[in-house]
Amino acid sequence: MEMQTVRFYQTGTFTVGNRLLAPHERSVQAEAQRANALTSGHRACQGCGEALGARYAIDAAMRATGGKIVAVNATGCLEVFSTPYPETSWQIPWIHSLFGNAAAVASGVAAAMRRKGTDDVRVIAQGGDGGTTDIGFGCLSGMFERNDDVLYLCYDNEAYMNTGVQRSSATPPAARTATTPAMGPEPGNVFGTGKNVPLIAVAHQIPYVATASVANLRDLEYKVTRAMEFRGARYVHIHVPCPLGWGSAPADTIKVARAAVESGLFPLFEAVNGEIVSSTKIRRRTPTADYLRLQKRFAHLFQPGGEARLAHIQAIAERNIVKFGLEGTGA
Amino acid sequence: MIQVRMHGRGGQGVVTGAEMLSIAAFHEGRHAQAFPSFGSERMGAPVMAFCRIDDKPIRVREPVMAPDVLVIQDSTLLHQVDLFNGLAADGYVLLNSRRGYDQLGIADFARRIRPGRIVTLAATNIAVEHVGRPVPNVPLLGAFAALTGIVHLASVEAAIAAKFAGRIRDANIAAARAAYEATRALLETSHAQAD
Amino acid sequence: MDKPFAITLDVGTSLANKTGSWRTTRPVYVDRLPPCNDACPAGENVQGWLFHAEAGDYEAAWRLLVRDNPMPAVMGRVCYHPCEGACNRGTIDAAVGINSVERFLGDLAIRRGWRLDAPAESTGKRVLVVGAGPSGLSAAYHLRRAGHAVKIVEAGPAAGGMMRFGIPKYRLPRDVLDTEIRRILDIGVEIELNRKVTDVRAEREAGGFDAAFLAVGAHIGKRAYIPAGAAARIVDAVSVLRGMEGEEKPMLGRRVVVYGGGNTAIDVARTAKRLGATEAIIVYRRTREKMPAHDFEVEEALQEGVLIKWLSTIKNVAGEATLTVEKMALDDKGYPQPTGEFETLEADSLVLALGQDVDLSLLDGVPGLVIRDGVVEVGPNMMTGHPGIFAGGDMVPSERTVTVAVGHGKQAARHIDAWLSGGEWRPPARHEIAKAENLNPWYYADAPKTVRPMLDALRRTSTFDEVQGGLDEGNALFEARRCLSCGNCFECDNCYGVCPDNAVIKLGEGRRYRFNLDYCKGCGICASECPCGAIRMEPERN
Amino acid sequence: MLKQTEGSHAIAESVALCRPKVICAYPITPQTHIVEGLGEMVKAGELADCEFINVESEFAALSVAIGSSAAGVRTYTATSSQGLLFMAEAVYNASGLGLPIVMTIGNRAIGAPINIWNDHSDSMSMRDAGWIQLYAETNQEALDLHIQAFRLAEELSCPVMVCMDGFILTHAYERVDVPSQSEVDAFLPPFEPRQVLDPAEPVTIGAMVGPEAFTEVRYLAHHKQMRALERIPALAAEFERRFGRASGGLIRPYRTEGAETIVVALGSVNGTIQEVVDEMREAGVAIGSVAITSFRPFPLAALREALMHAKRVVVLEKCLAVGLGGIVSDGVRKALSGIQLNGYTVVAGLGGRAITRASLKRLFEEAGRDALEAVTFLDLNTDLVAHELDREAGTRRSGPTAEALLKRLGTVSARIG
Repeated sequence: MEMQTVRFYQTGTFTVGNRLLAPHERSVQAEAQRANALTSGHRACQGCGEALGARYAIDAAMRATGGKIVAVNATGCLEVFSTPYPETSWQIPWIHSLFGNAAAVASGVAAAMRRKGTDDVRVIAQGGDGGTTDIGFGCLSGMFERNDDVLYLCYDNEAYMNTGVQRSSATPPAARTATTPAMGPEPGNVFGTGKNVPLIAVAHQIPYVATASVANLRDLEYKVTRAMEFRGARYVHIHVPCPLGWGSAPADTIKVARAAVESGLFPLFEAVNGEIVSSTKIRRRTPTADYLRLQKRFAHLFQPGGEARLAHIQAIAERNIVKFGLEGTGA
Repeated sequence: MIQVRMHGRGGQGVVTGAEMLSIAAFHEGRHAQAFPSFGSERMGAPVMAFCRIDDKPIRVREPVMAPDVLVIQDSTLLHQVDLFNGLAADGYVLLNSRRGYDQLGIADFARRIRPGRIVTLAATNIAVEHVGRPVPNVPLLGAFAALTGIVHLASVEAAIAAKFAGRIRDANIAAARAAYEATRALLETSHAQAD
Repeated sequence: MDKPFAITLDVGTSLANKTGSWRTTRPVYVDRLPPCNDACPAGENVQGWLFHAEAGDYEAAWRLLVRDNPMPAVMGRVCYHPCEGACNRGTIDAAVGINSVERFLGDLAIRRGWRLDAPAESTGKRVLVVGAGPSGLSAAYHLRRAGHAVKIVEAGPAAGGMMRFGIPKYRLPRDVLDTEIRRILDIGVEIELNRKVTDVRAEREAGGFDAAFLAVGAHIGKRAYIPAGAAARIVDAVSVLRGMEGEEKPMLGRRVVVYGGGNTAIDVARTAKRLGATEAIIVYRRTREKMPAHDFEVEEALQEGVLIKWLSTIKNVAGEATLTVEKMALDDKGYPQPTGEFETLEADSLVLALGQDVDLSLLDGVPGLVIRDGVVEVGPNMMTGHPGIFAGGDMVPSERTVTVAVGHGKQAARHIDAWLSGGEWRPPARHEIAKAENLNPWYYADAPKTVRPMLDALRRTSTFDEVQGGLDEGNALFEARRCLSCGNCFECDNCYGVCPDNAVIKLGEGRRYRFNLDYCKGCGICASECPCGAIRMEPERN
Repeated sequence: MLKQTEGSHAIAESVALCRPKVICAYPITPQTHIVEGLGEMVKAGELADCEFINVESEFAALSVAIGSSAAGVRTYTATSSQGLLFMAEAVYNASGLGLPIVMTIGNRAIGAPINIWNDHSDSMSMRDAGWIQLYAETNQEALDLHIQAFRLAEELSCPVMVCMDGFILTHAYERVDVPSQSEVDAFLPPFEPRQVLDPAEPVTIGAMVGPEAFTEVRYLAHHKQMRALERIPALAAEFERRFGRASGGLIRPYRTEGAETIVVALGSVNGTIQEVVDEMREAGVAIGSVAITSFRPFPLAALREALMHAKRVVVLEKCLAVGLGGIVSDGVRKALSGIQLNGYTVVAGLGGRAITRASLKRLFEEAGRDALEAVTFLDLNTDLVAHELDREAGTRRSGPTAEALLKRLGTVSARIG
């Protein structure tokens, strides 16, 4: 992925904006007239990564489509904090149906748009990791295999946060949740479980799959924008820290997300038609411990006896680095 | 109201046979109702289908308990299923088999049927000969028309045309005709014997 | 649309929900003091002018620069840039080449003929400045800008003071110096050359000056007693350097020994090399680490073939050309002590570079004025004990560099200006320093420092051409953009972008941002993701 | 146009005449032939301008339908049995969002034991899901009800289930009169949604509603169905005017004048009941019947009017409220609140058990003598049950009941009816 085509612009494309860049090179989020698809007054916790990720992604999609977006939202934090009667924070046409059916509802909206002859209106489905990788997985897979013209955005905060932090199939090993307490010989979530939905999406050979993080806005915006260049099923999986569930400081939301990326625990890549075509390189390699230490859910790893599990997690990161080619020159 | 019960096995076109019979009756301006009594839709399982024909709308939905006509598409069912249950005293029986009543073990039963109301016809052979598949339902409809006179052969042919098209339609019509003629011949023989 | 009740809502209605009430801490935009600004003796707003330079607006950068320092081309050559030593970028890769960008701007201004702003409306006040060195010129510039009539009286034949008579041409080409001085004079500063003020009170009265600023340089070389024969050629460094400005270049011979360890010693040794000396040896009583001369100058001198004898003192000069040198050793406390070991050095001349004194004779008999250790005591407002007489530069106790002197001139001008109107100038409270830990350096692009071109060694020892080259525009822009803008918003939009509550209002280019406290929940992501540490979280008072 | 065709095919033709834009299909017996038929029409281009979407589950089928309906196009799907249960969450959701989806239920039993044959357990399980539920007596009525259902659904912004007995209707060939496209177009105007997902006029659909307004939302849903009580007969009347035949409405009384005994039932069994009623009337028995077409909204007033002069009411239910008896009976009882008469619940036709004239006649005669239990299971094999109860009492590890019953019964297909 070619990100920094300019030679040197102080912060280049790493910051949200950069007055030194030409307007067309600036991020969507830098625009004074950005869509703010998810506007102020929502009830997300302080420092909510999902609120941030959702605005990042939808605003990017808004720019990419000239504002012609319909969003379908799975049940979850994002839905609950954005639309409690009598107020909604959405500024776009938006529907919430159920926890597990966002992808299917979106398929229906897309079909309707096609039939109405308004398929310039693009459809986005979005949900958290629970609504995507667990309960909504059947509908997601169905939408993928039919190659319905839907971009599915998964905001992955690695557990069921809306219901009080229970384990999902996206919960990482060792993470403490309400259903994987930090107790016993193997505290927290069990190693060797869970599923990698981005790779499963790739296996569906849909036109476009990518992972992104709130820590890398440009990368995220690029991927959403790129996704909008394709027709058919697309999937972007966005890592969004949850201060409440992760036990991280609200101010550290992006810092934590960045550490996940820079340690190799959350690889950023993109795949086209079933083939991984690029990965976003690690900029400043960080030990996984620096990521884990920021979060209370991993606190047990830093108590005596946690060394082997820490090493295991480091090994996972290193495997990712090799597998996805996260080192080398890049953005 | 005329009630017909058809017995066969999955894959022998029993249900389609009943449906075509209802279409044939419809073509004659009559009300007709055809419906299956399903098991799970698998080959080989015993299957029943029903057809009622009347001059006024048919409201009753129960299975045909007391058939006026019994069509047995598969003689191997003879000793497995209570085929003749409820058969009207002067009911018709149309049986698909190459064998005689003795061989089939129903000689006693056949003797109790009014002459000219029971026919055994090698319908599967006719089907294979004309259509190329061992599906005896269409020849049996031709035989039904010949045996009972409840519908005309032309109506049966119209029903066939409603279900099939092209060469298959033509082949089936040919099979129905052949069966019709064969049945007529059999009936004449039996009349002659009776006489 | 006749929307279904409660289930279907009008968009954007959550704006009615003022989530600002959740806040326990609030973000506040701050301008922390960048360490470069803090370290600049001339009080330059380094980060400020780099901000304009980053955008390629060099004139704006230069204009902001000259608000504090009217001689950037000079400064970009002779300043020892303490700013770079303080630069937070040093903790990431290497300090920003502030000095080189300053020189670029100064040179560009000369090339483009940019002029200083016209002075403010006349105040009717007259100020006498004694001495046209960096401090005097700086004071004159600032006073003139404030609307006062300024007259400089300079004893020498040309303005510039130690910049002209103490710094070799290869470090500061004279055309650069002349241009920047002329630019100051062009805004209406009067100068009288070749006249030494001998009685400041009389001068002040005669000229009807409301105040005077004394900025006499330290032109008198310190002598040390070294037993020597009459034939020995012993000269002081200042004289040598001053002599370089005359028609007759000093005759130092082929073998030159310089005694001392300051920058002047280095300047003289390098000058000697350029004058044709085959040997230029510096004798210094302490170690290289202790040497007051700047390391890069020492390094350049060594490159040019200057030799340095560390831990050595000169005991005497025997005959015409033989120096006796005693080896020293450091004691427990790190002080050099004689060892009784001697050696001899052959030298055609010995140059003493042991520091300089100021000629304070013009102050004789001024009541209230206190002189101690050869310098004038001044108050925090730079006024001497005598009302209306201020002093700065080499005359007052402080480090003697051009930059310090320029800073003195500016400070003095502010105090004089206030004093003239019967008031007192209080410097604004200093903001807290932007420390490295206030920054989020992840956001800055990787960029090692640009190396300035250097004249090759052969030409350096044979000519007085400027040793260090300047940056071209591309390099200068690159270097300016290496600035982290410590503690000061540079409008990167991070706060605007990273707020999960859209509680940051972008005010438009050059106008920065405002927090929308109606919605800000006080999460602090903005502060933590501000690259330059320009946001501080403060407890909410309620 | 008169046709002799399968019920499912008649429905497919009817739905096609309603010009749906999106059809979601997931196979489950016995509704399968309907969506197969529609799929064929779409593929063949006979049903133009329509998306036919093969989904991965019933849950997805209705979810896709929710999406397309919310995006403002006429949407149809069909299911049965377990499928309806699997989409249950979406069933409630569609009505909660006020989306006028029309769904055919090919009525079928619910397992375990798994059973593919007809009864009303599936649609009854969703009776309170906020959908309008219409039960067809014949294939002609089923066909007609679909046309009325779209009109009703879209007028009210409320989804409608058209329930037709699986196999008995879906797989039955009978005569139907299929209207012309122009006739249907004249009755059913293009869909004008009350809310639509449109970037030109964005709205948020599906907000979270708390205690402060939830009751009101539910009240409004109820109110909507109360309005349907007026609209359903009105639409049936208009339909009859335009198409020349009576279909739909709230209830259909049959020979209830002077009837001492009135039988109440839903769906296709009414035909058989009417046969028996005729037979018994001829024998001088004062008996009549009422078919309930609209089960939701439940036509309390109309039923009260039809039943209030009888001496006894027999409610024949194709569904069992386990631990209670009848579901329809509850509503009937409410309709007769304050009126003294004998009420009987008869559970019949479960899992495809044939409801025969003979059994019904016996039943009605017993009812006439008021000799029925409050809850009666028609044609219950009491020997079989007694034997099984004995066996279970005797053995702790008695094994599965269904299998044990089958073993005792012998070959099922050997029996007729």
